[in-house]
Amino acid sequence: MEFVNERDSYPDLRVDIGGLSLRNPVMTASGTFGYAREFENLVNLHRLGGVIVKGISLRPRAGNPPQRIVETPCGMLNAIGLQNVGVERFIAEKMKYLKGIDVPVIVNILGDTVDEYRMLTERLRGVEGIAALEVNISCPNVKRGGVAFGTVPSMAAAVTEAVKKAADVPVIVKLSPNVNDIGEMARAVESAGADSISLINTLIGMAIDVERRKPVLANVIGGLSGPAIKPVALRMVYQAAGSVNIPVIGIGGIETTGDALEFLLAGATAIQVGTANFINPRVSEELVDGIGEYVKSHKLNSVRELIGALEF
Amino acid sequence: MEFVNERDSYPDLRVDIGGLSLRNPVMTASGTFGYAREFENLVNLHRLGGVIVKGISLRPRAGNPPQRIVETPCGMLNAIGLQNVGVERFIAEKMKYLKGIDVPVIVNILGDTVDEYRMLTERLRGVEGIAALEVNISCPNVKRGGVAFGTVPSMAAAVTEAVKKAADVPVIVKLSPNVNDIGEMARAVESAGADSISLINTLIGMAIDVERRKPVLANVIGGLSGPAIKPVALRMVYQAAGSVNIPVIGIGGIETTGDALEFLLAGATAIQVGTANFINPRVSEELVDGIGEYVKSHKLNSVRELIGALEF
Amino acid sequence: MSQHQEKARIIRFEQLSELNVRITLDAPLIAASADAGQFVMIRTGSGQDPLLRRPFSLHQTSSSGYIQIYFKNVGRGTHILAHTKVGELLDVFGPLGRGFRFARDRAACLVGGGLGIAPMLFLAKKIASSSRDHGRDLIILGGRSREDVEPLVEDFKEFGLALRCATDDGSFGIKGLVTDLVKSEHLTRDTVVYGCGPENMLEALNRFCRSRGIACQVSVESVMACGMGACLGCNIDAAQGDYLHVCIDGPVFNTEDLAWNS
Amino acid sequence: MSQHQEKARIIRFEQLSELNVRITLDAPLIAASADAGQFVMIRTGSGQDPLLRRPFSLHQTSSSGYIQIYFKNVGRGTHILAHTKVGELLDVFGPLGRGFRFARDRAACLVGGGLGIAPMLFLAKKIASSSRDHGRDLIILGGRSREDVEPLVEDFKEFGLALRCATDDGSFGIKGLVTDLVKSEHLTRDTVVYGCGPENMLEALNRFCRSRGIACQVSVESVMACGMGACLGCNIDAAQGDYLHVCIDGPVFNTEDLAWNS
Ligand SMILES: Cc1cc2nc3c(=O)[nH]c(=O)nc-3n(C[C@H](O)[C@H](O)[C@H](O)COP(=O)(O)OP(=O)(O)OC[C@H]3O[C@@H](n4cnc5c(N)ncnc54)[C@H](O)[C@@H]3O)c2cc1C
Ligand SMILES: Cc1cc2nc3c(=O)[nH]c(=O)nc-3n(C[C@H](O)[C@H](O)[C@H](O)COP(=O)(O)OP(=O)(O)OC[C@H]3O[C@@H](n4cnc5c(N)ncnc54)[C@H](O)[C@@H]3O)c2cc1C
Ligand SMILES: Cc1cc2nc3c(=O)[nH]c(=O)nc-3n(C[C@H](O)[C@H](O)[C@H](O)COP(=O)(O)O)c2cc1C
Ligand SMILES: Cc1cc2nc3c(=O)[nH]c(=O)nc-3n(C[C@H](O)[C@H](O)[C@H](O)COP(=O)(O)O)c2cc1C
Ligand code: FES
Ligand code: FES
Repeated sequence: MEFVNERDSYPDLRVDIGGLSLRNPVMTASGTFGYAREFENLVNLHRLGGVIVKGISLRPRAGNPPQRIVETPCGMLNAIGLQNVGVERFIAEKMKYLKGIDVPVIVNILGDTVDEYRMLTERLRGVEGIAALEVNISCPNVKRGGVAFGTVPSMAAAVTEAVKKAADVPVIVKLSPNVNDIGEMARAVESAGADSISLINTLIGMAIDVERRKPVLANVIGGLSGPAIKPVALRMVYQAAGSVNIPVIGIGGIETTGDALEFLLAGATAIQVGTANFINPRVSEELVDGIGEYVKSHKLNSVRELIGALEF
Repeated sequence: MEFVNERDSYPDLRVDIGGLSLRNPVMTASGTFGYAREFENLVNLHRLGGVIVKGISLRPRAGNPPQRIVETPCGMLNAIGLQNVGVERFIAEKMKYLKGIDVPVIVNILGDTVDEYRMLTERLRGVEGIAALEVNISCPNVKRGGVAFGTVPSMAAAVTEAVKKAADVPVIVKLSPNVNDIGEMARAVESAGADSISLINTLIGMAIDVERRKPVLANVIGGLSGPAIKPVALRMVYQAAGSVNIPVIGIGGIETTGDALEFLLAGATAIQVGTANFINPRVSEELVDGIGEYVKSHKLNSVRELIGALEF
Repeated sequence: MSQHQEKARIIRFEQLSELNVRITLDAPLIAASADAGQFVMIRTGSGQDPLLRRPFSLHQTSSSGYIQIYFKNVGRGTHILAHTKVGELLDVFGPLGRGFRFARDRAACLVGGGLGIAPMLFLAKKIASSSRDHGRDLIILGGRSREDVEPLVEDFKEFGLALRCATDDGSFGIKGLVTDLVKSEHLTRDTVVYGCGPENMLEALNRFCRSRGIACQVSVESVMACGMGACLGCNIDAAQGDYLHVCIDGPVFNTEDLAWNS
Repeated sequence: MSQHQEKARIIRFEQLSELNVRITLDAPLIAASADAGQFVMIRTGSGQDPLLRRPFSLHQTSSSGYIQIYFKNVGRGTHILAHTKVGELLDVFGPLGRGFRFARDRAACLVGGGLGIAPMLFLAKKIASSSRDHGRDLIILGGRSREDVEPLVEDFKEFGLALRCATDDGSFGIKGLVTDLVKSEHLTRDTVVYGCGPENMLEALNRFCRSRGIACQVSVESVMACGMGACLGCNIDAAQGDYLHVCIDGPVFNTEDLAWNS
């Protein structure tokens, strides 16, 4: 542990995402890192900046029928359908392990109504070991005919406000990329009190089996992730960071140190690694090393000098 | 030529896209096939369903400074900046060749204002050899602070109406994918009189050179195309086809026969091949063959049986 | 459950038939902790496309730290693997999943069809090396034709267990299905059938075993992204309703825990 | 302008230094129509990533239908090419662009720096085979160190033209830049300088030639998607303002047609 601390102190990789201090900017994205325990043999969890767990809802969800995933060019589609154990079992079973690991644990939450988000937040109040909440607003609002919260500024703001009011930890709002003006969405949740924003969630995509003449996914449509979406994610992070004053967390197709640095330069204060965890379970730790090397070899005082440091 | 006609008659690949009959559903996308002549050594142009030429504006445009393109995972970003010779030189120089080739020539048009689209259409009226117009509405509306026509239903409708009123050939409106609700956009241009719609144009993306700490593209942002975007394009074509009664033309990452078939099954009446022309200049002709093989081996009466024939 | 990510060197490359390949890899950490029926996830290329790892059953492990996979070239990923060469490194991650639950005190009937033969060698080895009477143990292998079965028979014979073979076209063993052989054997109620193969074979096996009240474990497939319970992408219908996940609840399941179409 | 898309077999593979490779391909249609200074677009992988073809100058063609490229392993595409083997097929498309405009009645000074040596062999061959007095023709080659130059020298010597070499570290030829050699030669006003190499070398060449009123043609690079004038992605700043396109207006330009930074 001493060795680890020494190594973590230089290069200085610490960042602050709206009231939450991280030892470095590398986190793992919701739904791609299980409840962290799955990776304990492969990654030194305490070396990561943070871990975001699989999205949790008020009640358990079975998710969609198979087939849930399909590979696409440099990417994958998933239609997991927000399968999760529900908040009660999450607290009873998963938090026991999570509160014991030396890394900030961020709980990703989702709901069908503003009220569900609120109740979920209230239930998570005071639970030991939760460093922050990440609000997934790419979910259909059942009261508004299934339009995703994350595509209408006023609905995104309403969720943000409800969660923020009930929460006792910093609130990250995770934006949907399936919108025309990401800056507008970013401003809406900032005004509603978000401590930081993370983006992007998956783009909506589809695949068809031409022999069976059926959609590959039982759910017909699914979320596109992986390297394929990186250019879109980077552009949106750049635009979002230019639109708000709260910290921005970059997500989308990050696999290499170069990818992570692109997001920091575009204005992200931290990043999350998603699909790449499947391809290389060690990737998040490798990115911590890689960013450290860059900071050292470019003789920077800290990684913070890179944030938004794009030149024109 | 006799041999060619024979071969074209069976399998029956003919499709109709809003008043324009094509011998098969394979066209080449605007900006990726030059003015067709560039490919004359490599492709039997008369075997294609149609050719869409590089976007034309009222006045010549120099386009963006270099660097204009960059490769991304399974895709590329371009920021050509709509470089073109302008409508006068287009008619004087390019149409001479184009009117002589035995394939429907579709002229892609673009403008800064609704009025420019109208004037352009008027100038193209009666020009011999133009089979249809394709209206690129992914351009910034200078009168509305640079918001793209294609992202606001009323602006898209206004352009469509202006072009439709002035045109003497069928009008295809090419939709932008950078919107939340593609079905809404499709309905807006259908109501405004579009004979068919084509989609998708490029997704907006970005890339950063982490050593130089600069955007790779001089224009900072660019349009993402290629296999990477196929899942998004397919989903949007599926949603658009479900939203309108006019024919839909599918575009986005099509490279193989399987890709083309996916779009037809999703509801496209025809398809356009874009970036793949750069990778395999012969690809469009190969797709005509491939679709023909599928129609034959699956004993279909015509390719039209595939359109929207998705089962659930 | 200890898992390892290794850069494993290709030690041996065997083209067993036109499309079937067997690769031996030096992966000591995985070899040391693997059990029959478990699988590994292999990165087939070095680039970003194909993006996802591909799952392969452990065909065999050795005490010298080698693991073997046996696979068919069916698509992009396996095409790349089928064109690797001795000396190259593959990124392998495993062992993963729950393997066969070998019932030491009960007769074993191993049934492998086509590529489903892959995990059976590992299981046969395990059973053969267990100190008990093997008089009632039996291995049944099948495939479309000779080339799917014959190249593997010598390896199975080494264990000295009874062995029967079947091919669809009769070019090796009896002409027929592995399930025909299973039915023709007089399996006692205390036998455990261990199966792996195409879906319709597993369905037939399930129907047969259920009708006779014989316990049956099968290794099933699904599309996978992570192979380790993180993505939740590999679900299959459970008997109870709801879902099970092939990569962590399986790939080997008791047939009564799964929902069967027929 | 006839262009061809060929599946070209690799006939010979030469590792000329740690990173520099020369590949000979059987591409008779391209070989038959190519000119010095033109280039080809090569698909480096069979999958969708890397997506775009990569441009390479024609290093040489032969009457037996072979073409050669000489390149450095600098990234993903060239890495794949640097790991191909004799007998494999590459998808090659060309010849493309406008090559050097060889002025038959004027003295020629060929200047190749680093990988810029690639197109110079083709040009030297063309000049050497033109029936005229070669007494005033000259080839100047340079690179960082010996390995960038020496492996190619024998091929150039065959033509019997005067040859000078320079390396940055002095490990081969004089210690210095190719432009130092150019300056030290007493080039007459009617000489045409033909150059290819890194940007700063071309800039120095341009400055020198302009100051002496000597005509200069250079082969330049840019990122390319199509290589054939269809994408308009390969623009560079023109002297007149506006842009030129490397793939169709070049890659060889008269230096006075380009906008130079210095
Ligand atoms: C636990 C497990 C163990 C397996 N063990 C073996 C083995 O020992 N030997 C063997 O030959 N194969 C095995 N498979 C199947 C093997 O994973 C697939 O053949 C392989 O993933 C195909 O990859 P590809 O890129 O070549 O094919 P693709 O181009 O991806 O697809 C070709 C075909 O293979 C199917 N396929 C693709 N991915 C998978 C997948 N993850 N699982 C199942 N089918 C898939 C596709 O639907 C398609 O029909 C196993 C699968 C699982 C889940
Ligand atoms: C007309 C022309 C002729 C050329 N002839 C030769 C030749 O004979 N020998 C040779 O070694 N190289 C030549 N090049 C350069 C060669 O095309 C690049 O080295 C190659 O594309 C790099 O591909 P990569 O995938 O290995 O590198 P990448 O991983 O794509 O990039 C590695 C580096 O190469 C640069 N690069 C990438 N693509 C290009 C490109 N299209 N043009 C220029 N630079 C690029 C990148 O900016 C980066 O710095 C030529 C380029 C042009 C335009
Ligand atoms: C299998 C899978 C499951 C996911 N589940 C969730 C989730 O529960 N909540 C959430 O906010 N995002 C979820 N995501 C989205 C990711 O967190 C991330 O935003 C997205 O995948 C883009 O990043 P990537 O390209 O690095 O994967 C999921 C993604 C995948 C691939
Ligand atoms: C280099 C380039 C230039 C393009 N120029 C135009 C254009 O002028 N007008 C237009 O409507 N679309 C243009 N497009 C978009 C394509 O026509 C097509 O919609 C898009 O590339 C998606 O298809 P693809 O993935 O098959 O390339 C261009 C695309 C590229 C790559
Ligand atoms: S493959 Fe990811 S959970 Fe099973
Ligand atoms: S590379 Fe496409 S126009 Fe030059």
